[in-house]
Amino acid sequence: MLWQLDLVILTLVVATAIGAVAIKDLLGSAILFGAYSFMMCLLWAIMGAVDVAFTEASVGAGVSTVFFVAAVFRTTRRTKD
Amino acid sequence: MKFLGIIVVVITGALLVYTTGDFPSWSDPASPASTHVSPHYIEKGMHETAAPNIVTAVLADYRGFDTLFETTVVFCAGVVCFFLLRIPGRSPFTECQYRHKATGITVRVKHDRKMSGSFGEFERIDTLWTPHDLIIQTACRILIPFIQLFALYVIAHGHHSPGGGFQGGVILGASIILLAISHDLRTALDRLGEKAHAILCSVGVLVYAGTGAVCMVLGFNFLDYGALARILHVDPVMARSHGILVVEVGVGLAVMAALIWIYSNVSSRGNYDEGL
Amino acid sequence: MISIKPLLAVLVSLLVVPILVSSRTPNVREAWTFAAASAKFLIVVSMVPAVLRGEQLVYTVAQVIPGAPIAFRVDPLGMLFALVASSLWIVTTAYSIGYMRGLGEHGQTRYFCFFAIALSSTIGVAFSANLLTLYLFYEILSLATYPLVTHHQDAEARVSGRKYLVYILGTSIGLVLPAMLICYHLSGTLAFSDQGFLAGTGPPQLMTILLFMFVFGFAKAAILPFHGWLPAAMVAPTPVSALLHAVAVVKVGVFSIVRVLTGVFGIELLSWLNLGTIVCVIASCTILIASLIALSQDNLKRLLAFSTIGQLSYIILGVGLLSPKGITGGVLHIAMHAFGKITLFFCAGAIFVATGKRNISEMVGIGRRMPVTMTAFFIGALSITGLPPAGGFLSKWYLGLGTLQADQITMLVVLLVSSLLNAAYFMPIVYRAFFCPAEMAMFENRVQEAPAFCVVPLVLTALISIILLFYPEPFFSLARLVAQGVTGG
Amino acid sequence: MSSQYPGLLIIVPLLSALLISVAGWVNKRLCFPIAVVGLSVALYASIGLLLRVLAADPALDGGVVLYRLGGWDPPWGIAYYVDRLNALVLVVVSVSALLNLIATKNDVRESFSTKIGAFYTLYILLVTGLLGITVTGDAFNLYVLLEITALTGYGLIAMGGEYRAPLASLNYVYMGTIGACFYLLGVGYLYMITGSLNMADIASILPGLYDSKVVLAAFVICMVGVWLKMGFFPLHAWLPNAYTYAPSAVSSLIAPLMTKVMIYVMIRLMLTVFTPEFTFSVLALQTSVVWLAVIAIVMGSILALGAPDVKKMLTYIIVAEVGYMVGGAWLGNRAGMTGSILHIANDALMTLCVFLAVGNVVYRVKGYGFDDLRGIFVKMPFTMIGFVAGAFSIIGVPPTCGFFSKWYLISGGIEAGHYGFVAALVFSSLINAVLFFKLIEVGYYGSEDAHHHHGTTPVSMAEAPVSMVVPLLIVAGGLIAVGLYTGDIVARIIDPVIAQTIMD
Amino acid sequence: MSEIISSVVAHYNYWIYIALMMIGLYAVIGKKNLIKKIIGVNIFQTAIILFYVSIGAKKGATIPIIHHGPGGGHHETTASVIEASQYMNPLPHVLMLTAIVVAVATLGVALALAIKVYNQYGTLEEDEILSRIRVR
Repeated sequence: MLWQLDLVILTLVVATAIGAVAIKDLLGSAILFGAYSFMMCLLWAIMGAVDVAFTEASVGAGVSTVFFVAAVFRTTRRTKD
Repeated sequence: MKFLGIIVVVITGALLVYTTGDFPSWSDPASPASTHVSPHYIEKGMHETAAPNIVTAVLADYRGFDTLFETTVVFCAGVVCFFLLRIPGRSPFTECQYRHKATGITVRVKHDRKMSGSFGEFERIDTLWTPHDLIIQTACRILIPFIQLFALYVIAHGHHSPGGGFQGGVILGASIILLAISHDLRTALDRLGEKAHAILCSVGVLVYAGTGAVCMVLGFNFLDYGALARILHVDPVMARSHGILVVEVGVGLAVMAALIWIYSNVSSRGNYDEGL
Repeated sequence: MISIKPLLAVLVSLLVVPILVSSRTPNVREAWTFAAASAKFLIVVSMVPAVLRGEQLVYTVAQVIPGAPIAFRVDPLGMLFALVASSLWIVTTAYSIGYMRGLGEHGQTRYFCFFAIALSSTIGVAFSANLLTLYLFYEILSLATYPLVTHHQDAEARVSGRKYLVYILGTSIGLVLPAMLICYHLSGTLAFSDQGFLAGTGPPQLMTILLFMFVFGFAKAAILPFHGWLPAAMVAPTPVSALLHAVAVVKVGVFSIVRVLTGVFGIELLSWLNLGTIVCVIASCTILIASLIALSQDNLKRLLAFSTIGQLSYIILGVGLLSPKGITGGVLHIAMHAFGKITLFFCAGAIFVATGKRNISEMVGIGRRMPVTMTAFFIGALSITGLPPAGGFLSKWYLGLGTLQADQITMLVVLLVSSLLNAAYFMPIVYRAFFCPAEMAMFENRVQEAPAFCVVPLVLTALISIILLFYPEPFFSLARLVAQGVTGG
Repeated sequence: MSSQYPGLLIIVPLLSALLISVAGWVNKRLCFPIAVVGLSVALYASIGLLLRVLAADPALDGGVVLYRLGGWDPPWGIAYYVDRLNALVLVVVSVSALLNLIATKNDVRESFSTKIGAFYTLYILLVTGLLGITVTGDAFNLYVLLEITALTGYGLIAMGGEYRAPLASLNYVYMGTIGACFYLLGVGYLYMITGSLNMADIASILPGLYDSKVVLAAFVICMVGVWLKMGFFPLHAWLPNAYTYAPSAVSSLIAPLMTKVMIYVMIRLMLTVFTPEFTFSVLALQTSVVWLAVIAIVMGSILALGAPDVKKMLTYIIVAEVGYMVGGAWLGNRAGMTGSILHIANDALMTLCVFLAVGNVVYRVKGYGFDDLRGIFVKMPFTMIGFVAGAFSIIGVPPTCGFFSKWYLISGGIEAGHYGFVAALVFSSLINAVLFFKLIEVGYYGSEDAHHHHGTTPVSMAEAPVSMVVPLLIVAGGLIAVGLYTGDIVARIIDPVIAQTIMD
Repeated sequence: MSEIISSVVAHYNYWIYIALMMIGLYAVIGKKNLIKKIIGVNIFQTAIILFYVSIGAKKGATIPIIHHGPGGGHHETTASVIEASQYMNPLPHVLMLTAIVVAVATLGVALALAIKVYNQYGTLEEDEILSRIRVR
């Protein structure tokens, strides 16, 4: 595996993480979190952890995001920070 | 609070970075993590459990007890969401709304009387109702069987390829959640009712724990699938392989049911109305 | 000699508690209390011969901490105290019945329950074989007396109850517990012995600090400045004040200090470090100040309370002298003061029951109305002042001899001065009760005593006070045995 | 059969929880009996284990009962190690859970009528988790079980009938998850440096690695995680609210057991995983942790003084008690460690006792403010007997068990020359006395105006049902019994534990 | 210089995990929105998963699924001796499967609680909730 590719994805992961925490809209946050999870999943796939990546793809990027969206839908998108 | 947060984060982070100096190099084959316990799994796992996917072998057999409780954690989450959110029954004095599918006319029925007669032409809706997109509905309806088929494959083929009970269960659950999103929650619940997935959830874990208990009854330790050899009439190694399969099915059931359970409670605030 | 008798003596009154709680009829309840009191007294008495023979009865209940089990040991000192407490319980029970019924108090069942528990723990303190057991029963006693002190459950009781707990629990947890742990840490044991177990285990400074922690920690002994709870606690019904605050509670405090001085430090260590003098100084300050305060009191029970504070320190003074005669006198004073003071309290209670009067200024001429009571009061006052023909004379005599034996002339002066002060605050009461001019008398010239249940006990204790001067057995022998034991001579 | 005790201990409650979940949908009346059976078997198994461990010869096999799950040898498979230390905790956990289950039956039936199945499922799973944490010998398995207890705990706490319960629970979720994650991270560090997850195996590998920064970091991270979970002072912020606003049937389960089991985990980590040699000699943290414990005790006591109601007050006392145990364990001598371990059992019992009593009061009076307690001695005399017994034990009045553990803790402080700790303990005892007598006073004097009612029969008695009072009185009696048997417990259970790990 | 680079290459994965973890921790401590905090907790958990997976990485090794002949799955047919260095370390993967599932379970519970809190207070901002509690 290429450590350069690894590094690029790591940077993306950090960027999406910061975005998910910083953005001032909960729905956007939730979607960015989904993106973060997906990046994470790629990263793990690169590292050879296929099972973990598979699980993260279905659980983290899939179901978690759905849960977040459902919760945001049932509460509010508004956030002050 | 923000200031405090920054201080805590900076201090903790600095300490953690400081300790990385003594870490073994990343992806070093000679690091202790790769040389002490895990070689046994890689070298002997296939012989001892007949599962080429070492992760599955370790997950469901060597460390099967962890996995049992991991499944229980999911089960717990389902029960907790139900426990917290579910509003049992609905008061008889709320009104229900039914929409005539063809014309879009909405009928309000008080006292929760069921619509009699041609119910099929009406659908129950809530005040928040938004029209669903026909394309999405159709696409999902076509996709869902394939998703479920794939999920079953993932569960069944966990021995040989990435995947297993968890992933399969999640995908199965996701397929139903997809149905609930693309149509509405009621449609999904018509397929798999609340009582059904609640019981299925505990049955899934029961299958797992029960397999272990059967081993115990047969005089072996808990979860020692080798005991199943006596029932299945195969040699102990194959018995382990079969045991893993049974367990994976249980995990799949439990995870699927739990995810649906959580979703239906979260998306409807426990009302079990039309959901998102 | 292993014997279960000490345990029985402690537990017999506890057995009564369930019966009390379940019984609905007052007569049955009080019969049980009587039975328990008598049983306890008999058990205690049955151990006297063995103790006089010089034997020690021991019994271990539970091994809780290595070197400090919950265990009982009956020695002369404990025997003397147990004998006083258990005999006075019978008398007080009778008096309580008269008093409580006379005033129609509420919560009588609760009252008798906690009374029984308090007596149990008093006997427990008396028979404890080590500091841990002593502390255990000391604490139980503190807690069991709380409902008794605050029996009236009104605002005044609340305030005094609070004060009581703050002083008693505060000092026992804050001072005694750490001191006990330090002792345990130093010597690895807590068992009392005649020579003490602290000798040679720590530096002198530490010993001095420990001594202060113990002397002030047992705040039940009401040594100044930890005396504040005692006058406050006089809000309690009079039998409680009588038994608990003239006999059980305060004497437990004094007894504990005596025990610690003799059984933990040991006379040798005390005299080597010259700590006895410190104890004497503390005690004599308390004696003088308390007697002076008592002079200014109008409330009879408060006066008695301050008198008690002073008298308690006599006992500590006696032991602090470290001379055999002084110790004999001090220990004997436990018994003498108990009988004298309980008579006085009974009298105060009887006056309250019969006339509703609490203050001395309202008692002018009361001798004509309640001659028996006031005669008993006179005898009690004599005993406390230390004049013949009452028992108090004997103990004060020995205390005086003790000061001479220890070459502490100052202390003799203190004793004499305080006796004068005692006379100064008691005798005017008696004088005004009997010999006031008829026009000043506040009562009709008609004999009207308190109920018989009240009067008989106080007459009894007054008589015993007198008898004790002429036949002070077995207290005197026990006190001599104590002095012999601890001074090794 | 007896060789399967460790398995039965976990499996039977787990299976019964699952059955309860099904029964909740089929026939609600079956839930409670199944729960009782499940926990009774667990109790039976844990007592059996304790007896077996006591009978075992320490010289022969270390006095340890080993149970290999799945039949795999450690470190490849997961194994249970039962020695005297966790056998003691197991018995405490199962006894408390069973008694609380029975005592709160009426309360639960009334509060959770429609979701009774879910309630008992979560209850039993929580107990299963606690038992599992105690019995397991695998560092990662402990994490999974930790999460089970945490998740069920969140759910149970949030269902308090209180306005603030969900928020309190959510704060608990954040802190609890962060705590568990820290623990997981610590285990990760250990795994990275040793390659093993089995506690005994790690312990055998570690001595060669003491100078590595990673081991140090692993230890500190694990400790921070565990401290977060137990509510050790600066990290305690979530605890009082969560325990206060929980339903009373839940607070009387969680308050006694959760923190104590976490203390057990801490001691296990200190003694077994990282040997005492490392904990106390290599690491220079000892004194600072004890001082932290001193602050915890003092602050917990002071906060308890300012608490607005009874339950809040009790939870702050728990914060102080956590300080007792952490401080005792970190004193680094026999007496302190003995006190700490003894206090796990004692504190569990006495906290259970006072919380059960408060639960009974809440059941009858429907409130736990100080004003709700007016005249409670007349209304609920038996409940208050239990409460007073628990209170005395917390204050440390002999012969209740609280006194003896405090004894060991203080003498440990004296031995270590750490007089700050001694002073803090004494201070906290005094504050506890003030706190409880404040309560007792309120209950004893009744309402302000109706004082001094001579000879009148007392106000109507409204005692809680027998099924609630009897378990409470059993616990109250247990406090004294355990106190009297302290000598045996220390000599037969705790001393060998400490001796095995070669202290001093 | 090359030493530094090799040290960086050897450890940057770990630094990234620390960075992510701190982002999550900051969100939990510093943010006032309850859902944001939940996201923070989740980022924290995933960071730890990343750490574990990094431990499991092994240079020159492949995914931990043993190549086996067309006979498939039968243990007797395994021809060659399996070398531990050929395959990734499976154990951290197993552990992290568990951790992911735990994370999603926690997420579900946390969201359920957030919804319950929102039902009660009508807001998800912590300071607004606290002021509402005070008013009450």
